[in-house]
Amino acid sequence: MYRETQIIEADNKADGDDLVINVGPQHPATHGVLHLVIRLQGETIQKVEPHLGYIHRSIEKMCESLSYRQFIYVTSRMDYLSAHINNHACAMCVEKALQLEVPPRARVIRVLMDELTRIASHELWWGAMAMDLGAFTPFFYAFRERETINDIMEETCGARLTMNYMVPGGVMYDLHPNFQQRVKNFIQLFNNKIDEYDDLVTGNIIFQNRTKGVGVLTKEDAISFGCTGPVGRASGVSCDIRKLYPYEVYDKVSFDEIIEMGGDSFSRYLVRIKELRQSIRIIEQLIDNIPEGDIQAKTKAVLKLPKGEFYSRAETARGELGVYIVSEGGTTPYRIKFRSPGFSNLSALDHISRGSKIGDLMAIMGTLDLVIPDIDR
Amino acid sequence: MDASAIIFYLISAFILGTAILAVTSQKIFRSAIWLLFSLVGVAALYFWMQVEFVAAVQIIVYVGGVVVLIIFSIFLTHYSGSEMPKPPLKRILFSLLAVLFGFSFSYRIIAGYGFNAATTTKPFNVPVSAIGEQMLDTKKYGFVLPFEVVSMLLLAAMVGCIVIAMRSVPKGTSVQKQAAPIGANDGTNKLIPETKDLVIEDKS
Amino acid sequence: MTNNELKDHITQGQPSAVFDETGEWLNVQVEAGEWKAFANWLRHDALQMDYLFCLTCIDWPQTKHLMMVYHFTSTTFRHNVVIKVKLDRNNAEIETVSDIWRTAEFHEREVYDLFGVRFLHHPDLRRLILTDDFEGHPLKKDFEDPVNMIKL
Amino acid sequence: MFSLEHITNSIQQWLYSTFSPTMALILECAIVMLLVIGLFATLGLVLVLMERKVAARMQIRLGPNRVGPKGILQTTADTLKLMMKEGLTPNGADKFLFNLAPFIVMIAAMLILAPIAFAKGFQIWDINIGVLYVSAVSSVSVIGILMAGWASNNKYSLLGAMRSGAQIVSYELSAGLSIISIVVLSGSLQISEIVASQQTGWWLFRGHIPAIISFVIFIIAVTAETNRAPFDLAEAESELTAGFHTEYSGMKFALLFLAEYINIFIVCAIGATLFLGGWMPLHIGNWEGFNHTMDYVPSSVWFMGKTFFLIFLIMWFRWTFPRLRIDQLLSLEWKYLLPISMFNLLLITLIAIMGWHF
Repeated sequence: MYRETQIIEADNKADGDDLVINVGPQHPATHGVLHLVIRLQGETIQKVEPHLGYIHRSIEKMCESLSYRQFIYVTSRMDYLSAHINNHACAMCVEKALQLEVPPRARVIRVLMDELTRIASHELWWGAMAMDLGAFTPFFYAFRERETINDIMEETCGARLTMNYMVPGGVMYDLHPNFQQRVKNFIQLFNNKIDEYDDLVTGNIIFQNRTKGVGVLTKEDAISFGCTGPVGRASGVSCDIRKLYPYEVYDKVSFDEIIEMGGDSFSRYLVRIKELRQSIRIIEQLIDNIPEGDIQAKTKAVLKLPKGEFYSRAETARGELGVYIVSEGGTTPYRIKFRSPGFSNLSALDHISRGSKIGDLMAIMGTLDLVIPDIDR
Repeated sequence: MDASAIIFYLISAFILGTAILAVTSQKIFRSAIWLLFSLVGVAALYFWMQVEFVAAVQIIVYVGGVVVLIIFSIFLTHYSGSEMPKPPLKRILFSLLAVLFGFSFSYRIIAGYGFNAATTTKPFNVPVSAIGEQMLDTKKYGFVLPFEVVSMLLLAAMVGCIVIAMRSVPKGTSVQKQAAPIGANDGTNKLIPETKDLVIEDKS
Repeated sequence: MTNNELKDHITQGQPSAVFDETGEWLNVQVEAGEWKAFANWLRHDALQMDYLFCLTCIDWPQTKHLMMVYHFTSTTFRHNVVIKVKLDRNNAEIETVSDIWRTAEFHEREVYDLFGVRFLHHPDLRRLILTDDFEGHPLKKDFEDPVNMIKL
Repeated sequence: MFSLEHITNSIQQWLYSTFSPTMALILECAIVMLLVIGLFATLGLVLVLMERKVAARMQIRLGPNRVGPKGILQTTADTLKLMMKEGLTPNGADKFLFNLAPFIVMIAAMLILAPIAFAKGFQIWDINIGVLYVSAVSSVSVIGILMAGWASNNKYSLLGAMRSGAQIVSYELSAGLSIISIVVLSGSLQISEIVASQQTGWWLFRGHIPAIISFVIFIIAVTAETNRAPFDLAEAESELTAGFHTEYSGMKFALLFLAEYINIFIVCAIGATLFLGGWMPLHIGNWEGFNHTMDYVPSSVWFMGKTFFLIFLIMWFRWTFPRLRIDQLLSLEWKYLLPISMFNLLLITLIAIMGWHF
């Protein structure tokens, strides 16, 4: 059913000097259908009010009528840039409930795929954020490398965006024979490319002026707003689920949790850029050490979860994804809640953008790295 | 009547017509635009008279400066888009009287000046460098004093502008602090009648 | 901190709390009326539960109640606890905690939108995801919308 | 040296010998108008294509390559599309001003073309206050932008217009000051004389470091004046969707778009004239042989080459830098460029008075 977009006009309560602007639902900087009502005094932001739900599909309601094998595929559509990790979190929750032991080969493959997804997601963020700030060229640079990852994914999983590769008990197919070689080639290429990114954007004086000291989120606020992922870590909160609650083989590989203390847009930028190198580090350690063996644990065709409540967390490219399943013992979940990182990160937007300029809002939104289906679900 | 005269009358008609539109327009922004056209017409008149320097200065000062400032200040008003009410009869009457008086006054002055017959040659030919030297000359007919006085006036106006613009942010308070904390913003909870008295701690 | 230690602490702060240890984390059930004071205690007292990482609601039509579920972590001590508050299904009201954990502001709006739980003293309780004129609360079990809903 | 001078002269002689003086003048005007409009159309097509090709090269892609050989007919096709499109006028807009604004911007751009010397003896109007005329008329286009922004009845447009106004008015100062520094060196406002004064060498090289400083400031200021990235705050598509031309479509949009490119061409032509000697070939001191060889290259090639080099420079900026914020933009002008260019002007005056330049 079609509903006309609600355009918010200035209400009578507002100060007469305020200018109310509807940013979105269709706007170049919202990267999707996000509707922000911003109240301006000149160019200074007084208030930002997000209006959500333009692509709300009620995934949680949908999942209530899907079996434990089926519902995982719907979650690819939430945060479509970390589709693997969403699927992974759901599969882990089901495995936790069934107390399934995942074969070692599948564990390593999962981590490899997660990290490749993280790189791809950060690539897209990097290009899109630079474009928000008015630099077009980085977008193409980022897509050049992202395509390589998508090709690798396509070869193994059969899809480029919504992979649906993780299943309860393991992964769906075995790796493509080319996988190892292509990933190695990619890593070799990519290490130089990150330096190129630094040259093009990180060191740029205009870029630094645009992002330093913009949208400062203090550590206390970051915790209070539930900001996780690079947003939380840029404010000095240690919130990397891979370190705090290691899953799969994350406790066996060495990598650093990137923490910056600035809390501003530039810190958020730095965290993601440095995470790219950490992801490469993880992949480098695992790519030659994929154990042989099964890729799936033996499971029944129809999964039945025991009665109870199960919660699993995974670190997506945007932060902590929580999957909360309430089971009544049947073949479908009784209630599923996805604690999406973007939703919490968005809630801090109003707080950190007050008092800054419209241009800053784009820098802030760009570095919050919002994916709208992840927020609306 | 030769081509030159036709051009002159065309330009004059343009200036007068847009000037009348500027004062009779009901929308303030349109008034400014008509004023702009009128001033451009004056510049065209200067070009017609072959005093290019004055024409260029007319455009720089009035079109590029004054009108842009007027438009800026119109942007800052609330009612720039709405139609202004028609002025009362009394005001129209008095303005007509003022126009009449002004017209007769200037007519008398112009009529009293003995114009020379128009010549085909360029009436005067002043190189730009001569204008520049005259402007900064301290001797007879030198304009250095008025020039400096005007620049002082402009400086004062600029300082005044800055002072007015600065007033919106009070001293010592940043805008970030002025923003209301969550829990104390203007969105009152209309859905729930106030049943219990609960003190919400305002930590910020 | 082990579950037993947590239990001891929580019993000091909230003597009427009911515990359930079947799940991964310690489940604590409190009464709706005591919730606000308990929340304040959780956040500011010994446990320092400063990170509310999940806030949701479950509809139980058989027993005619809604269950608010709050997942907490302390970023200093790294212990988790799940708090549950039972609400009357027909007149679901609970005090907001958005002044204690600011992430709750959006999450509570979402729960209000999808379950119809009213959060008292919430600063801006409006529908967040659905349109303002939407009727019903989709995540309730008895919600039927023949127009918008796709049966799977 | 090859020049177009004798062609124009012979056409003029033929006109005056065949028709009465008034008629000849009118015919000359008509020819000039046709030439200018033709030049506009060609420039627009070439510059848009050039921008797309330059952008594509910098972004490791090919750019337009389907319409015509190597895509050179792409912009023609785009122009046709824009002409066919419906020119929408929003409901709440001030229709008269909304429709007038693109023309004001365009007319202002056309007027500035008059005193530019395209080649030796190929100049529409060699007015004695050339550069002053240019900076005067270029200030009219800001009115068109303000008008477009206000009349659209769109808040994005209004904000874009405000930004554009503030930006152009401030950057005009440093652009003007760097123009004046060359005027001080050459001692004339007339374009033909400024070009003639660079017979022995371009001002960029003859004026020591201060001339280079004013050249850099000039390039920065005109990039801002033409609303190009990194100073494209008036359109800032990620902030204000399209700024002052959000509501424009069809031919009216095309006019605004074309005027932007024409303005780039004009400011680069002015820059080439002032700092790089206009149509004057590269001459180095007493190297007779070298200077003589350079003279064989047609003057129009020299002029276009220099202009397009500057245009390329400005395009290069656009595809490399992120956008500035409005307060950073204004503080760059008022706190850095303006004081520097004022001080630089003093230095240049000193050089000119003492005759220190080469």
